Amino acid sequence: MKREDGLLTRRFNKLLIANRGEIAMRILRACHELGIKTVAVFSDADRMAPHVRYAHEAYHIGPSPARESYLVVEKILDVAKKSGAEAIHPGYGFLAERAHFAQACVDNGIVFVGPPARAIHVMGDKQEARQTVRAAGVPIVPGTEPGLNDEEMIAAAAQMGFPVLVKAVAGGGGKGMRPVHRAEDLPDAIAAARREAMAAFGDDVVYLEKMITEARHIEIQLLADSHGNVIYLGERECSLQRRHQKLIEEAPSFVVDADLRRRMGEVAVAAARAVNYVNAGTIEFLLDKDKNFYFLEMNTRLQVEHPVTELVTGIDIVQEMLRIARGRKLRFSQEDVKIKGWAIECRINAEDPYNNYLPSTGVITTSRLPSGPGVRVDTGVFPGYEITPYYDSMISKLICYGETRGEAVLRMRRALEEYRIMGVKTNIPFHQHMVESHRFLTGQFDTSFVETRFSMDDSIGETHELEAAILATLAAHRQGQQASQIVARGARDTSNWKYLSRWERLRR
Amino acid sequence: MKREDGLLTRRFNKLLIANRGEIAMRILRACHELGIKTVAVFSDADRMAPHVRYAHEAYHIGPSPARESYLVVEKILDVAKKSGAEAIHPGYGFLAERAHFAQACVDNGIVFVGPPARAIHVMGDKQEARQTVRAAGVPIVPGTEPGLNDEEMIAAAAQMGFPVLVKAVAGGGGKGMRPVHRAEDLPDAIAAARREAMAAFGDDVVYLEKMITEARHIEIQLLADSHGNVIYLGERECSLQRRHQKLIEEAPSFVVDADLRRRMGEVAVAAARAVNYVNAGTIEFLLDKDKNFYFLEMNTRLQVEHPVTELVTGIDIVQEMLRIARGRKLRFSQEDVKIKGWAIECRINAEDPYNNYLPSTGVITTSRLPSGPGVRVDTGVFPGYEITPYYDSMISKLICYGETRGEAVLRMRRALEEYRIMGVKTNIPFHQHMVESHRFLTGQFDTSFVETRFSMDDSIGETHELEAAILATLAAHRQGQQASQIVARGARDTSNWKYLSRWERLRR
Amino acid sequence: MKYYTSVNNQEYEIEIHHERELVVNGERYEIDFQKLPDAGLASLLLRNRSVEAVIEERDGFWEVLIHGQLYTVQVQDERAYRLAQARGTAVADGAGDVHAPMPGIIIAVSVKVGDHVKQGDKVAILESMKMENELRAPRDGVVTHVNVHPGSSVEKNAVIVVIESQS
Amino acid sequence: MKYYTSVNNQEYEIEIHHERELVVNGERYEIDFQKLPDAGLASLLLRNRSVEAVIEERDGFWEVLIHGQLYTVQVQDERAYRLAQARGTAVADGAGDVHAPMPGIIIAVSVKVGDHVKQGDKVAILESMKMENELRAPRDGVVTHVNVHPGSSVEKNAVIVVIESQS
Repeated sequence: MKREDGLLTRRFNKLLIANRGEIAMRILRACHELGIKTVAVFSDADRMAPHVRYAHEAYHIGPSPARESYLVVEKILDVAKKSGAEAIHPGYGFLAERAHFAQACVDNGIVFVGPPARAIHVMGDKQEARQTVRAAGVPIVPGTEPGLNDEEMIAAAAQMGFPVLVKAVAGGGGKGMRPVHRAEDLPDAIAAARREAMAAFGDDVVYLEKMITEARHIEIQLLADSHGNVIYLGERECSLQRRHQKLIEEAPSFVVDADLRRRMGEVAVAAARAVNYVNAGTIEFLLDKDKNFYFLEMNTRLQVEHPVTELVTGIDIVQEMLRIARGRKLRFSQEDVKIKGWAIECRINAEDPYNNYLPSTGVITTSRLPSGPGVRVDTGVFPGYEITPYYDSMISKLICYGETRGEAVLRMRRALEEYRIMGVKTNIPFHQHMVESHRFLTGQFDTSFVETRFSMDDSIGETHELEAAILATLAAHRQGQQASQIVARGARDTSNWKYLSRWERLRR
Repeated sequence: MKREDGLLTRRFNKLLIANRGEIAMRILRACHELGIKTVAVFSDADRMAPHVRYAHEAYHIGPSPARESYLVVEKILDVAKKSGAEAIHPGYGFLAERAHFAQACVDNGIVFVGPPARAIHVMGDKQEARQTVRAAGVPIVPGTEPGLNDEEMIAAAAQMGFPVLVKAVAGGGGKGMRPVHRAEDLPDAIAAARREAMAAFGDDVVYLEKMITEARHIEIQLLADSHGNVIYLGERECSLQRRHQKLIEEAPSFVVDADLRRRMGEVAVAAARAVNYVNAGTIEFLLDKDKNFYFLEMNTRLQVEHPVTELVTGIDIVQEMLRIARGRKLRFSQEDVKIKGWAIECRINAEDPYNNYLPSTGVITTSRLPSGPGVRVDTGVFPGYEITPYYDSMISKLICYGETRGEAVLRMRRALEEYRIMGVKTNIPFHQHMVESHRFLTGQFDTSFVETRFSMDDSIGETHELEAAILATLAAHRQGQQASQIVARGARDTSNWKYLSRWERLRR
Repeated sequence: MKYYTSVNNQEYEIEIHHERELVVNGERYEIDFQKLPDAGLASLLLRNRSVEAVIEERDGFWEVLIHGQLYTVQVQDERAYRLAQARGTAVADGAGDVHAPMPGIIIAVSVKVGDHVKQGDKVAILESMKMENELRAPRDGVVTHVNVHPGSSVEKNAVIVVIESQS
Repeated sequence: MKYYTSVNNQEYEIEIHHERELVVNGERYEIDFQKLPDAGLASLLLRNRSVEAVIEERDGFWEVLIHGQLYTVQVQDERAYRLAQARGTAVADGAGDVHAPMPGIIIAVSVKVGDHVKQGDKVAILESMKMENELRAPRDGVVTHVNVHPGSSVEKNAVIVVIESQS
């Protein structure tokens, strides 16, 4: 079925994933579970990436930089035609929120697993989105028009009162966004936001928004089918961010009760209906300390943090996306959606929490995933994989489920300890530190917490310097001995190294 | 609190795990999630085993054979005293169902995380168990007294009618058990069962039971606290067995409806109450084709297959065991227990399904676990680990969850394909073949299915001979080239090996 | 380079032209083969069809794991193949040996020298890993050696019974 | 053998007596140390306390991962230690260098030669991995070299700014 607003739904049996990394793996797994054949695309850097090895077919689409491979619409469509893929799932990032890509798919008779092009377009323009949802009765954060010049924005900020937020019209994921607390910092912030937005999105138009302080970032997951049914799958708490990058997400939220959930859910559904939304989408809200909530933006795609919702609702969101794109009706009504238990996700990034969170590149030498009850890991890396500067720094998502928030937190603590990654620095120590913190345990945090009131220096856990010193010394000692044994081959050490010799005997 | 029947409950903060392998890991994880310090014990073969590395403390207890290490009560108690462990979890197997061990713990002031010694004793003696539960109104399978000599048994079997089952009084897990369909096979079967039971349990007393044909093996998971509360957590379907070893388990069962679940659950609770049972336990039933059910035995310990129940109830059974042993009241009433979704477990064993399921020993060179949504793996092996003949052949338990049975099955198929183990042969092809089979998909199987109507030869999936041939040839070719390159160092191949050179450049 | 590769009783003649192309039994394939250094992980794109495998060499054979299935593959280059041909096409010696798959104790032996057996017939029972394991005849033939008796303790790969083919 | 081992500014004198015993700063420990061949996985029992670690040598240092925390450890035997002592106790050269942690493009430079900086002061902004990353001074001192300007494209580990200590 093809609609005027740029939506095509139809049964399909072969799907192209226009993405890489953990989200490509996530989509591949959902497809394989539904018996859908899969087509992967890859850049030079990704020849050995898991999504290439895991798909049924794989096609090379160019050099490592995304703008020469994953972002080139023509190359993606070309592979779709060559391979006979009848549908494309864009994942998140890359082409996921480019309305022209969704439209190009439909124009070529390919199902785009996502919303109609028109809905992407409207929600992708921050200003048009604000106007559209406001007209549908959705509360929004006060702010300026876009396209003002710097002087006009500086004047508007003075009227609005600080703090304010500089935001790129084309922005997303924290890029092209700057909080400003003092008037004198505004010119620099506008310049930085414009620069970042131009580099990331090729568009430097920015606008101002009143900054809601002590606010939480709460988002509502939606599912909408092509038959007019829209439901909400409860909320996610995503307040723990650094530079507008989410770091830890959970579902449900500590501060959202059944009544607030229903009210936010219904407003979110109204916002989606305002653009005739279809497929999975998320309405992001700011929730202030008096429990007022304001529309922030709509993400017209699958979110990184969708697994926490999957764990507390039991609904496989990616499988639902595929069913919706095939034109099916939702299998659930709002009453069928029940929140059970608690789920927390930590984003494991290649970055150094002890050195200003600088990204870390290199080859992953060890990757041992935590497992056991209540632990899920979504990842696209493996030992031998190189973290390159071409793509983002996320290594994996570690997701833990428990009957209660306490159980989920304790399980996360256990899983973080079990996780072994070597070769690059990771932010696992950040997460360990966070899940031990009093404020996290008691749910007392807002979107500014990580940046303003959290420091890796207030270490509370035990450290292992002595053990590290002993282990390194023993490893060095053994290496030295083995080197000398190789020199003096034949003069083999026959002393009573009880376990070692047993161990070596076992290995034969 | 100490009871006359050999039960001690009390708060504890340090626990010894008298086990190894995946179940030791399972218990360690539960302890760490509850903040309980852990003590591991290990034999020579297990110095590098995960449970040793994962525990807070670890003590060597002797040579590799279990009877010189894990089965030596004095050594275990000695480590408990030395380490200050206040409680012992026995896992399954080894000392888990030895009443004298449970009693020895209590006599030494150590909490035994399991039932009272008296309950273990009664349920461990198959005959006493049958008499006890029959008196409590639980239906049992007709059979003989134990201790008859061979001639008396042969006579009894003739009266009872074939098929019959020879069972060791001290047996368990299929050991010391033999089905007999024809009178002429009975003498050999009795001899084999006696021999196996003597070797495994040091006791060769056997008895006969009428064999219920076309029966399913359905078991009920129970939790009982030390305050007299007993609840059931629904059933598990464990009919897919080979030589009485369970291979695939699921929860719930295809054939158990809400009414039957309630009736079986209530009978199971009555059986447990008959022995003043405390802690986790399982009542195994045979369910015949007319939905009559018969008590088979009670397993007075944690079961291998407990995870499927955890996934459909959301209850962490091992954590509950620890809470019960600490003297707490159950946190759930029967009404709180809700079955949601479907879970399936495949036991991954080191054995060759194409060669009569012969166990396979060797060093595991690759172990890449499946992951992603709905997949849980409980394992105690890792690359470099050796599967020795000292312990059982289970490598791991692969457990998949779905909203429906269909979703769980498709997810299992996906996860089996993702699992990569090299170095030993595994029964993954058996599981792949099973989950593709029509009878499994439609739930039409009984306890005899694997042995009598399932063959690895009726292959239905695709095979990959051509790909295997090409891959091996290319690997051999490259190895040969590299060898010749080492010889002709300096004369480096500079041909246009596009990806390889890029790949190697990335690795630098 | 030309290779003669066999797996599950099927033989393939594989000619590797260059990095991106090979010919199998006369059919040309575009390929892209990658293997991680120091690990068995490999990826093959065969006309853009993606096949992941773990490949390890063991005892002169290549073990290839694809989608949970383990294939044992013999790869011979032309020289090795010609040599093997010259030595005759008979199956390698030892094909009629019944080996102990793991260390253990022999519980029972059900054949004696001179017995005729069929492939799959039970020849002995080995107790190991807490289980009784039946050892079966790998081919039809006549028992020529029985190296154990009940109670024998055997090492892994020990030859327990030898069956000679009569063809 | 005696070693001088330092981690996080703490130095340990470690004497390895034999396989099962060592002395750290005069205190005797019973140990059991095992390491898998060809893998960084190691297990230490320290007076029966179990410590698992992944250990890798990188650029002359030992990286030790314990419970999610990565420690960078320097191990010197007596000879290397004496040599280092003889060269003076100063921190190694390069401690005041600001390196590019990954390849990227310099967006801004906020210091010039002769500036006094404090440890933690921002010195430059590097764009990489789609983010702007602030590079900060590793110690107090005076800027002696600025090797980049806005728009410079830098390789991983390139020295961007040099800060000399004034102590």
